[in-house]
Amino acid sequence: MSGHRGTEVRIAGFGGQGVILSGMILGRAVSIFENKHATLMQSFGPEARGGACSAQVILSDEKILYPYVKAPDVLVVMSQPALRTYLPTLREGGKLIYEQDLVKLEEGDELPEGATCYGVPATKIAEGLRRRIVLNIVMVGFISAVAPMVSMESARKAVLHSVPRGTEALNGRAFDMGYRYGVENYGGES
Amino acid sequence: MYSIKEAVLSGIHFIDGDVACAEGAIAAGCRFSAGYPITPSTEVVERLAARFPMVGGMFVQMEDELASSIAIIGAAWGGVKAMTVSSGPGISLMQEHIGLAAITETPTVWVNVQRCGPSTGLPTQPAQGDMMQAQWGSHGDYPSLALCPNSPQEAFDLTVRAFNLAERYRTPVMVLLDEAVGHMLEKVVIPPGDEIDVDARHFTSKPPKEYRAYECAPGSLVPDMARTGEGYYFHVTGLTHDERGYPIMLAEVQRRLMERLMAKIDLDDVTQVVQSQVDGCEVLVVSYGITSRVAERAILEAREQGLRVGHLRLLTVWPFPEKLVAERCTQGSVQRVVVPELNMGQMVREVERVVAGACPVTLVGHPGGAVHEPEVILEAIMEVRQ
Amino acid sequence: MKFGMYQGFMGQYPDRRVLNNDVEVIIRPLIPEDEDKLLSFYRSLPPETRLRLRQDNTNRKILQRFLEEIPLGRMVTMGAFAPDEETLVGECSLRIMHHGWARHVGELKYSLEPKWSPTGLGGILIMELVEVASSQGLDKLVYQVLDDQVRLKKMLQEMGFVQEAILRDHATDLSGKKHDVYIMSNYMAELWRKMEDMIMYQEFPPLP
Amino acid sequence: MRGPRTTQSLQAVPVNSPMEDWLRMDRMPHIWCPGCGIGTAVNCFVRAVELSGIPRKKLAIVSGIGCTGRVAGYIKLDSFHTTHGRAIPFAIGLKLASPDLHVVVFSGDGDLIAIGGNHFIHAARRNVNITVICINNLTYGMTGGQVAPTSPKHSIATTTPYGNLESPFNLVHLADSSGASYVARYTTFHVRPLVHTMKEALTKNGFSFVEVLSPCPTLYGRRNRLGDGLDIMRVFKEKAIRRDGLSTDAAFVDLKNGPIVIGKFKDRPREAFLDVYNDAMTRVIGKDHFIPYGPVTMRPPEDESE
Repeated sequence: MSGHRGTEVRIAGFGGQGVILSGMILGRAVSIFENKHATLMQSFGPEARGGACSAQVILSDEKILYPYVKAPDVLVVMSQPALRTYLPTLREGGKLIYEQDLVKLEEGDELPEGATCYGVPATKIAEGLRRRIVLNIVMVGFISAVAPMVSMESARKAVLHSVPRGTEALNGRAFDMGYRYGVENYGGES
Repeated sequence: MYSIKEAVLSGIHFIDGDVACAEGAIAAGCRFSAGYPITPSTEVVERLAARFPMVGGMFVQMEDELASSIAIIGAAWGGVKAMTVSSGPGISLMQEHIGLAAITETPTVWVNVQRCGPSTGLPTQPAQGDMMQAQWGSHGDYPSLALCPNSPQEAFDLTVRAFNLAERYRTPVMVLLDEAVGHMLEKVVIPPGDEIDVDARHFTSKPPKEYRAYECAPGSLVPDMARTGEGYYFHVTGLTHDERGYPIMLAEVQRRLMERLMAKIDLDDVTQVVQSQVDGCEVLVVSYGITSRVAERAILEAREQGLRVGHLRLLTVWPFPEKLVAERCTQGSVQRVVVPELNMGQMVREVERVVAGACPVTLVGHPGGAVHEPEVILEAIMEVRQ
Repeated sequence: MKFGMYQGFMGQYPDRRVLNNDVEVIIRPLIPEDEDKLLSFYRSLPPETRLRLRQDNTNRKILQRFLEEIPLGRMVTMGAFAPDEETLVGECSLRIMHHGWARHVGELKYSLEPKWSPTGLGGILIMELVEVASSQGLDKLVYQVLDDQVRLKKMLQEMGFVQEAILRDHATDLSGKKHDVYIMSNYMAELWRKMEDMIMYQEFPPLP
Repeated sequence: MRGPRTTQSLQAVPVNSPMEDWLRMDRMPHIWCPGCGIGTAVNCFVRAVELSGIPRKKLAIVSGIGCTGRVAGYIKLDSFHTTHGRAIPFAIGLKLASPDLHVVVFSGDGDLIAIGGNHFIHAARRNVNITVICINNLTYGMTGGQVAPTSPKHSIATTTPYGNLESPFNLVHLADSSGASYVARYTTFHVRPLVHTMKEALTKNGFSFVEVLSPCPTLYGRRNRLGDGLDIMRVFKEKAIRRDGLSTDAAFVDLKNGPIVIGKFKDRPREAFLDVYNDAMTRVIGKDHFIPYGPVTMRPPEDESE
């Protein structure tokens, strides 16, 4: 059942890292600023307790029928347990994006065939801006550079649209720095 | 004076079904809600609590669902459009007052964001286990109206429609979301306020001396309401009552009342079914709510494999659109009807009843807690080839 | 850069920004050596803009005293230069008390050549200093707006400032006319708490 | 229903306009037994309404289920006969949707305090702007004399044939400690102070509560050797002591040995629900965004079509 699937993205990490907000920003970028389709399902219940948190985002040109992520095309992890849980689900040829100070790829972490991985020191970049809370926004900027699913402009607009009034400038900066890190280290893909 | 149109959150949004439902209520003119928090419906009342003070409305968190469900009936008689929201056990507690709203003919909207049951069940997971409860939950006979959205956009649209039907027929109307639709974020386009059709309440134009609370105009089965506080001195009771609204303990009065209540809803007006490639299909899928999206994926796949598959997606689930379903299911080409639902077989009974043996009906049931794998529905569709 | 207060963020500058009219400007913090550039900037301002200055910076003596605040660590001034990197077209300054009961508070003000005001440059400069202020650990920023600066007030509100007080007839402009002064405040810690709340709420929904 | 039907007790207190004006005469005779105190309480209520100066059409009455629950059906006002125990939350919805309306809940002790007890304490806690009149006859009358949460200890009921083992609620203490603005108790013997008290309660701003001790000779009096209606009225007369302002935890009711403490126990200014709401929202949300809550703003959706 390969058709009608769209791009599946799973973003996972600890609660409080802004995982869901990142997913909402991607969803907004696609559905509001590019007028295409996106769904976001968040994991509720016991699995959302104990610190684990995960967002399932599907982006598509057509209406999305099945809103759950089974084999992500893009897997974004911000914690070691998240890597352990979701790496086996990454699709062949998919992209693994990880926060390189929080997540270590170890021996035995087998990537599916054709998969590529992208590390970013998002926490350090956020700390450079003196607001650790913008970690997830740095990640969104980085994702936009290395796994572009929407235009950089739409993603940036969605960031500014999603954060509290008065924090736009610093969040915009956080996005830019994540994006720039992606372009400078991985050449970008746009 | 404050205008209803300014309250509408027009624009393009990326919000979940619960929030969309709350915005639909506001757009439809709802200005009072009472509720008691319960997962997965809580976001609806949280949204209303934040938004109502900005549009001249009020949300009150009552002490329980019993209080919430009757406070909205009181508010409706106070002249305001009102709704309550709950899930699972909370909806079970509200059943008595759905009956009260039905017999007193009080326009009210009841949002049920379904979760897994019975009892506490799986609070944070989807199910469609309250379908029969939506029809038969309160004791006695009464006309049931229930709408079933499959996306946040439809959660908005159908909530507006629920309020309109409630006013048109003076009856409780239920909006049956489920956890998946309630917690799914998706694009919702809210049109400008003046492009949304909103039914106003039908108040009587008669002077108090000529007004009888439950007397209908010729040709109508829905009586006009009187405004409280304007000298009509009307009486409203949950007891069987006559045209004056007075309790009368006679079988004859009960018969008159019930015949009118059961007949007052115009089936053609309330029925909404989305039909896709139904003419001449070999297999017909009948579905509703979140399951209809998953089923659609299976249907597309089956069509790619060369099967002619039709889809009836029920937006109105109660009253069951029996005429239309019967007509489509019994057209000669249909060899099998497939009914996927997130329960162990509820609406399939209605389908079986109206198909009446004309062709086999296959239930693709699911105990809830997740949605179907599309493959399972595909398999049931493809069985016709074997 | 030798000034302690500048150290944390100088690395980011000079920075280029594209304005609403597609013109690029260069922004960087100003230092006492920029005195001549500042002086000609203030002197180039039209009289109606100059009327609004809290002090007469077209006077070199006054300007020098103003600039002395920078090495003392009591002020950060952000300047915007035209693409020639020489002509100053706007500046915005952040004053910090460091001592006393308002040591967690900073005060902002900016001046701009009028022809640049529709370009969004004012907002860029203010936001730049809001960031500096947050990196310096300030909790609150204030901005004193005159009653007829309607657009400025609106812009500040969009950046998270709220009106906190009105001081009646509190300002006399250089022409002698009295103005009400609005104290606009930005509780920066609050703003970020909002973002934290937003994230926590999304990721730790209430238990069923 | 039980016993010969009569409107006799409805004439106990003279009313300015004829009682027929206030009753739905097409619904007479009523269902209450001879010697029952509910009719007297209704009569007092009508008199209190006349004295209160509240325009009649701006007064709505809500009842639950039970003997007293039928009151709404007999009084010619906008009247609502709701489900068992839920008169108070219905009244809250009605009041909040139509704040210019005076809303009175008139119901019995079983309805308001047993099945509806939770709503009672929460309404008092919120100090929501309604008046609650509780006819307390110490038993379930409509269903045939079962034990109530107000039945005295050791009293005999059909479901406690060996005597009630539980202690009853002291209703005025319950209302007081939950936060009601106004709390009083009288009996159906004390018609004049009862009229005055009901009148006062109707015009109070927050949650006002009047308990009316009332005889149920048919199902409570005879079974508990208190005699018929007249005998119970004699008990009310002889054992009652008036103690205005007494702390409600000392306001006992003991029909056998006395005393039956009556009076106005609480009359305190306390911000009522609706008054707090507009003030607080104006402050928190701000004048620019908050739309004051009230009858004018609540109606536009309907008014638009006119």
